[in-house]
Amino acid sequence: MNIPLPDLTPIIPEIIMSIVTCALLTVEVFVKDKTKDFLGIICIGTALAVMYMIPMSQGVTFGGMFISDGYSSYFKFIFLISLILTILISFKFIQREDAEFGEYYSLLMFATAGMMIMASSADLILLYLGLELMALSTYILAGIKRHDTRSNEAALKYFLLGAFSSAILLFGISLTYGLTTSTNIYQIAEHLKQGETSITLLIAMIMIICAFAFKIASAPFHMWAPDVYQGAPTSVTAFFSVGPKAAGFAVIGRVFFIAFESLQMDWTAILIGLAILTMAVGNILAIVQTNMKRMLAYSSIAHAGYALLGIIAGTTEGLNAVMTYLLIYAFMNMGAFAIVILLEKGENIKDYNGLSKSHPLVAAMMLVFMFSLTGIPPTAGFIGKFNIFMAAINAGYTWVVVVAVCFSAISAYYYMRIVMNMFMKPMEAEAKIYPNPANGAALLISLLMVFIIGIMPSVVIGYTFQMFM
Amino acid sequence: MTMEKYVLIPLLPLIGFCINIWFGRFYQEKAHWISILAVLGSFILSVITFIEVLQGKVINYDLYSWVISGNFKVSIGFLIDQLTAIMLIVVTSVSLLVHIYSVGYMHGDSGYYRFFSYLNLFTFSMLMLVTGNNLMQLYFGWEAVGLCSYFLIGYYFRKQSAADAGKKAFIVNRFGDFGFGIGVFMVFIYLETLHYTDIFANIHTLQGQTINILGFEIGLVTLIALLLFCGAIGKSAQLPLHVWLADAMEGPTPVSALIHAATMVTAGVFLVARFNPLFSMSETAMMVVALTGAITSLFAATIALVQNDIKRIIAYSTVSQLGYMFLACGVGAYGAGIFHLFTHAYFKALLFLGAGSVMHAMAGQLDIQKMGGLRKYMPITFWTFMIASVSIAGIPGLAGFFSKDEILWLAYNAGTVGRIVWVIGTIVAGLTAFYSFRIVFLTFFGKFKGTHEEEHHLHESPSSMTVPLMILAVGAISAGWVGIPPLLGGTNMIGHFLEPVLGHPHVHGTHAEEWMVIAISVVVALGGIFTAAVMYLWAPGIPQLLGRTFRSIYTVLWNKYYVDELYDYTIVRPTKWIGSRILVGVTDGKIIEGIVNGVPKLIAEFGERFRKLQTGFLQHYAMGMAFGLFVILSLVLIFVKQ
Amino acid sequence: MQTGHDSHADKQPVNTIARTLLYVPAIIAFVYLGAIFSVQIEYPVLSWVIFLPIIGGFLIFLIPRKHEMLARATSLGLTLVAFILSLPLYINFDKTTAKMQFTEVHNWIPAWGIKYSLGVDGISILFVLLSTLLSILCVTVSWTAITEKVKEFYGSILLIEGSMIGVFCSLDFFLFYIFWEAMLIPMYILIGVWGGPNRVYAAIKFFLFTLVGSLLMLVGIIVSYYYTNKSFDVLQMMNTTYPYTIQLILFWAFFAAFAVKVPMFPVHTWLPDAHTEAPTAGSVILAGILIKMGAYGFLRFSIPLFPEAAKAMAPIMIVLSVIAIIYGAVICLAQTDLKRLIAYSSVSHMGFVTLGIFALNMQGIQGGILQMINHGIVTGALFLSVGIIYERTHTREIAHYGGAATAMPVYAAFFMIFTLASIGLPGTNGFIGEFLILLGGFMAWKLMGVLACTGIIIGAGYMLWLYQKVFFLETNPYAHYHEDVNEREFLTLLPLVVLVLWIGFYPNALLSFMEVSVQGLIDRVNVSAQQQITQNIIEVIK
Amino acid sequence: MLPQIIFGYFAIVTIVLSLVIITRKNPVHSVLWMLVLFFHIAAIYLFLNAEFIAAVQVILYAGAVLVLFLFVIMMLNLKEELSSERFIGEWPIGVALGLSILLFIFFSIAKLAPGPLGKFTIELIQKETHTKAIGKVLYTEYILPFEVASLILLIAIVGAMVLAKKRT
Amino acid sequence: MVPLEWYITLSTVIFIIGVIGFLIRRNIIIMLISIELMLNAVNLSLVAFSHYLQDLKGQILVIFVITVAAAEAAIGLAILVSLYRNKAVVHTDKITEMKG
Repeated sequence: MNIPLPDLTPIIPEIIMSIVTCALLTVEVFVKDKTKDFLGIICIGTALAVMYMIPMSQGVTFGGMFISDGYSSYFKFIFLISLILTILISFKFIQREDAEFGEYYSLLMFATAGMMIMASSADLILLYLGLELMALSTYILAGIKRHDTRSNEAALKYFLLGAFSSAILLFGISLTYGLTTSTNIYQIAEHLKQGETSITLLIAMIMIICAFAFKIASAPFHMWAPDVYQGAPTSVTAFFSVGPKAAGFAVIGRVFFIAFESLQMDWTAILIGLAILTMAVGNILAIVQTNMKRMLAYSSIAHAGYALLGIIAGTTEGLNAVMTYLLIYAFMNMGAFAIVILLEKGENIKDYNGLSKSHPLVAAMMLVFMFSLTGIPPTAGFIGKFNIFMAAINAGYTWVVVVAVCFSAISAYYYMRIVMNMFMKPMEAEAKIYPNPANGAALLISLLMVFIIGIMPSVVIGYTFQMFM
Repeated sequence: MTMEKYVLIPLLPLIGFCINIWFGRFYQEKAHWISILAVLGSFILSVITFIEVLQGKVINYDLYSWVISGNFKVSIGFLIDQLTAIMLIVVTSVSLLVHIYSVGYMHGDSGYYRFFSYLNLFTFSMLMLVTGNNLMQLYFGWEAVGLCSYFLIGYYFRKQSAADAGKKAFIVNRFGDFGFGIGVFMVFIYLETLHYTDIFANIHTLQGQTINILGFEIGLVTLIALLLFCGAIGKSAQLPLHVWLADAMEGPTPVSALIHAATMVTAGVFLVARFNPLFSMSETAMMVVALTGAITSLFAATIALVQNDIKRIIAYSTVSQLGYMFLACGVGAYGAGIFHLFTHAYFKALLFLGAGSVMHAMAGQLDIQKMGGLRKYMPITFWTFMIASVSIAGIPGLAGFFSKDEILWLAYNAGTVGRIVWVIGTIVAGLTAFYSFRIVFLTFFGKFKGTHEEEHHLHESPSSMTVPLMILAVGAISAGWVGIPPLLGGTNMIGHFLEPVLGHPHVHGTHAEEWMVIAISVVVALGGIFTAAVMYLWAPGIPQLLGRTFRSIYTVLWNKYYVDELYDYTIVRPTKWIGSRILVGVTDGKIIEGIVNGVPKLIAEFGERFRKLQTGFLQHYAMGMAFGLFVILSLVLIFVKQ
Repeated sequence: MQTGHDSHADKQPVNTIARTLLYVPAIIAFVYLGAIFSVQIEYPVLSWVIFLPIIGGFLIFLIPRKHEMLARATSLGLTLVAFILSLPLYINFDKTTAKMQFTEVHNWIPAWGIKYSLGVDGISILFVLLSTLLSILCVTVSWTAITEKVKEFYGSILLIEGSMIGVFCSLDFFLFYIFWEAMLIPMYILIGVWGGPNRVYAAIKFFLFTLVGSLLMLVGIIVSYYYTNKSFDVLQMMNTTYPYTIQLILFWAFFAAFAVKVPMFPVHTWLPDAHTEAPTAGSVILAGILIKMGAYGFLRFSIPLFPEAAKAMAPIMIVLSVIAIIYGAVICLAQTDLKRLIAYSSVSHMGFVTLGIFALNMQGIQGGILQMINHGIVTGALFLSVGIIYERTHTREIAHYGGAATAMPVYAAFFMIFTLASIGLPGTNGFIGEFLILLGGFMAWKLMGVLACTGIIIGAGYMLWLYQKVFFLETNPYAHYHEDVNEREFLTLLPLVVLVLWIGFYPNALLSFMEVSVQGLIDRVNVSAQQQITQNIIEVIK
Repeated sequence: MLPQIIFGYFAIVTIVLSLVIITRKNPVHSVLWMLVLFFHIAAIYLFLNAEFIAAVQVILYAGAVLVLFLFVIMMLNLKEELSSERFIGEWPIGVALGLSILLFIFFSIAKLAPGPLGKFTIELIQKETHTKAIGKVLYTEYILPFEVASLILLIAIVGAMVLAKKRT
Repeated sequence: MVPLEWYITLSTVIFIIGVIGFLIRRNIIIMLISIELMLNAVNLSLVAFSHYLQDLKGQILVIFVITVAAAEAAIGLAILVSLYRNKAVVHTDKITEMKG
């Protein structure tokens, strides 16, 4: 039997990621070196190489199952950037946290590979597997501080709820399959265009929505997020708040824009509800938090709500806005987490009191990130929100934007509280910081990007990353 | 020297002000030189100008465009006609004398240079007021004299009462200006100009137009006239805005003489006279002016009867005399009004300066009940004061007689309203004579009623004070001679002089009637003097007896009809109460701030509530997810079914 | 009769004035030469004026912490240079055209059709000049008052200056919004870090209030973007006729932002807190320029973009303005805090401004613009003055003052001039502005004009009351005035006095700048209203 | 009729077994009942002509996964388990939620409209044998998911090691 | 012939029983078992669909699901073990350290 070798060009990035990761796992065993920094450096190198390769590896392969197009490439950039930044802020931190295993970097790499597969998959089966690849890695990462009960708790909650949600996803996929005899999203779309909408299909779609909403931590499927973000090591939290969320959006875009295109009316209505609820829950609960990581968790829930507006718009413009938003969010959120990591004690919001007196530069950077998260120009956060709002308004969802804007104003309150603590409250105790070049680099990159995108948004916006249709 | 001459009239005092306020500190005690020279310059120029005007020249000259906004164009400019010329003379001459007087009076005061610079500023403002050729510049001067009045009333700012009085004067005037300002707007809206010449040229177009206010059709002319009159009421301390003038006596006495007797307070009369074409077009407005003047004059005169503060009595007398002037204007006798303004300036300034001289001797004592017999110690003051009192009382031959008599005669001629105000005017003449001589008798006659130290301190004032007194005394005697009625062999020069601006009222009474009017007023005045003599020289027990007999009337008069209290309880306190209780306490404090702080609090409260849902209990999270699934399913299915 | 001699207190300022006067020719010469120089060389004026302070503000952060004096001097130098650089605007401005001048257009974000587009016309030019001037004074007044985090303070001031000027010059809505919001950051810090005891509350209140308003405007901007054929170009928007209902909605969306900034009646409560708690320089900027941005927004955007809506909504705006005038004035009577009183007086004065603007006639709008400048000068000056005395006494309670005129006569004179300007005495700038506004307001709606006039009465009431309590009466034993104004403070206040009187006696110098532009604005309102009527008639016929 | 009866038997047994599994107090019992359930499900697979799946079900689930479960259960101390509550306090809510969702799905299944028929008829599969047919599809069309699945298993190994390793 | 709906109904019922088990049991192991139950239910429906649609994709997916289920079980139990080492609990209501 003659089995032709499929075209591997489009999938080279993922292949490289996987191979390097496997190699790392092997090499790590034989290295007696005390620090495992070099593993991280290899990962960054790989990630950079992959980023370099992505634009060259466009195409469709594996019988239309795997698509590398502008859309997926952009998302892969986001994943890789978040990976690089995460590794940069992890170096000394995981030593401090006593969680330095060689597997740490491998798991980050695997998770990223999973996300990349998710972004590229045009088949629900591949999508499911990519999702599980990512999810299983992240479950482990959440619990990698295995001697810490909080980390255990985070991992357990994340795992159980994640498994629950993927079971729901599977149920949805199986129903979809039953109704269309297909798992390829393009074929599903084609089939759905012909027939009329059945209620079963709606149920299937709703189940898929719920599962994806879990991944992007959209209310009411968000409840894992605060606990997991709080319990997981901070560097992993930073990764969680960007990577898996972006991956969730990648698949939401792919699945709903293509497979369920004919049901757009329905999923838009559902997503509007989810988006508003998400923004409400994220912003309102963030206000009452006293733990920094937890507050950032709710903030990231809120941001998922804003990003959903782009999906709701239902246009290419909206989708591009979401992508830009997530990229910008990656920088500003990573920056904020980098500062949490920089501090010896950065978990409690009170730890930031009077930071501007002891470490003015750190405080100033945190200020920039906080304003960016609020969405105040000339920071990148504003461009992201503006972009999303433009898309949503253009699609006619002005009232949703007005709601979003109101919640955005609420969000200013808790971000400003951090600024307030840093600049306007008296110092309680001299904050100790652990500066190191890698963390510094991560901060510098984030800061620069926040400003560059804020002032010259042309570097990220205006390109249209069309999906392969 | 063409037009610059006229510009220099107000400008010289301004320059004097600028120099003194900036550099006065360097030469403290010599500050008066600059001020006096500046005013002297103005005075000389005014006289020259007056002579030019006498020759028939009328100057209307724009210096520069002040405000241009669309069709709203106003200049800083000068209109010098007969009316202005008279005012120039009054203002600069009295001002000059008061300046000189102040050298002695204010000697040794810590704010000596400051006082003179204020006086200069006032002279500048008053000159701007009278020389302006448009309403806006009038308004400028109007407010600026008010400001100087504020400064000078509150000159002894360390004293609570002085500071309060200055503030009160300013704010009460603002009430008048409120109407005045609206009047200005109305003029502009309907005539599209604020320049006098254009206004008077187009004023006939307003005839017959009406405006609807709260359902009442009101003649436009009447409305505008009355609104402008509001300003006059405030500035000239007429009812119901008279309350500030008595308190204004907290200022140094020269100030009272200059601002609160001779010049500033007469600005209202000047305004009405200036707008005589407008007022004359509305009978209603005229009637209001006349009655306001008459009632005020009576009202103030009655208060003056019982007061003991020498300056306050003179102040109420001023209010009363200003009422007289309005009375004149109201019956169309603008010339007579201005004539009275002219004479009043001298005798009233003299009264004040005389009172100042007395105070100087009495070390600030103001209560006439504690004086007495000063005639012996300060003869010049006594005689000049006496002349002024005789003049104001309207004894024939002196200034006051001629102007007052003309007013009464013209009022007598002006229909029903005229008769009414004539009666009031005549009564007031008697009251005036009474209270003027009450001061004279209590102060200069009898025995000294003060303490021994005070008596020891009594002395005549320095020559810088007495010389102006004497000059003013000359004015108080002779100022009236420019308006001797034909009946008494004169020609009423001033009346004819002002005719081009103010017109001349129609007189249809007979000579006999005119004789009668004169006779009645003279008899009443003499009666007033006689009564005063009886009560305060020959039978000093009577006043107390009367006071006890008519206790309630006495109390009302002593408390100035309780007008201050009325305003306090109806305007000042309610406004403050609304400010502090309603606005700060309720609207801002409870409602707006309640919402502003309440919404975040509510959101945080929500947060605290919803936070409880995040129990940390795994199953609850899963149930949340299941519940979300359930809700979405149910909503979508219900929606699809429909 | 005469109060006691206290020549000692009187003698002391003599030297100060004498010495100060020596500086005046130097300053005049400096400005004169600077003007000559800046007019001669060619440069993009607006960009320089905006970005010199902004870049300078960032550079100041690089100065080592211990060199406080260097930070002060640098910021003074930068503000001075910015002022000099802005002078060509005044000198070279063509008063005969309503077109934008000194325009700079570059592509910025082509994807959204956003341009870096700057320019000034008669409406905005004065605000640029006012901003550059007041910034200098903000630096000098804080010279000794700020001793902590000096470079951050001056950096913030410079950042605010640049952004404010940016707001007034932007001809692209996106650019406008960037500057509009960007200014919040340094302002928030300024109030929150160097402010009074209740500063944190005030800062966050200011921030949230403004943010809520601006965000609604943001939605409005985006909506109008799509109605303008995807363009943020303000000039293009001005030539677009939006459907009437859209105009109404957008008008209110913009209202949210501008009314909060002004602040108009129901949304004014951030202002007393922010003004009161901010450091002197912050109050000056807030009162002097920042709150003008709201009224400027009405003029630049709300009215020309949505003329029919503006015309239809003018009665509501006028009523709100009149409420603000009276409300702000009456509430002043109940204040016990020096800065709070002046802050509430701003509410009243800005009520006049909006009244004038929505009178929608020449006098009203010109008066409104002039009054904004006046209010900037006068209230700025009042806050500067309060700052000067606060530095000595460290109290804001009016009851703790009294008799300051005895101890600080020169200062008292300055304060008196500003007080008088504030209550609109003729001869000061305040009079011209208020007169024109009231005239315009009266022409538009007589009753409201009359009611607005009452604000002037009450205005005199509270300002004179304040003046009396602080300066008159016997010296309060609790207040330690130490000494009269020194040279630096004298020179800080002097330019404002000059402006007060200059505008008071020769307002045409400024009115002539705006005449043509305002006429254009009024034409826009009237013509489009005409069109609307025609349209309605056509619809009826159909 | 016979197929229906047989299906009925298996259906009832699987449902009952499921209920039993989730209600046992002792996890060991649950796991053992699970074993029975897996066999029944495997039987249904056979019924549906999926022999290979049935085999995988038995080998992998029954053989590997359940053994893993048992290992872990034995590691943990179960004494406490037997004496404590088995359900959470709010169990009725959970049940109600589950049942209402079930209701919705029931409601929709009645209107199930299956997709178009594919090419793998029963005859074709029987001709090729099930295993081979699956293998062909798996190793050609689904080779990429297959590789990804291998990564997942790798992660499972790594993860289990990282997490369950004793502290060094 | 048994109709497809019967299989799907059966699968749904088992799935929901799994859901209910997950929602109401305190014991983490039983929750894991409930998840396995849910996955089995999905498998059942997939195989049924596959059979009735004459298409093998469903069965391919089943194989992957089984693989993933095994991996999940391994990781889940590993997490449980590491938790048990630190805290000696297997009940969800004992692990509520983080909340709010």
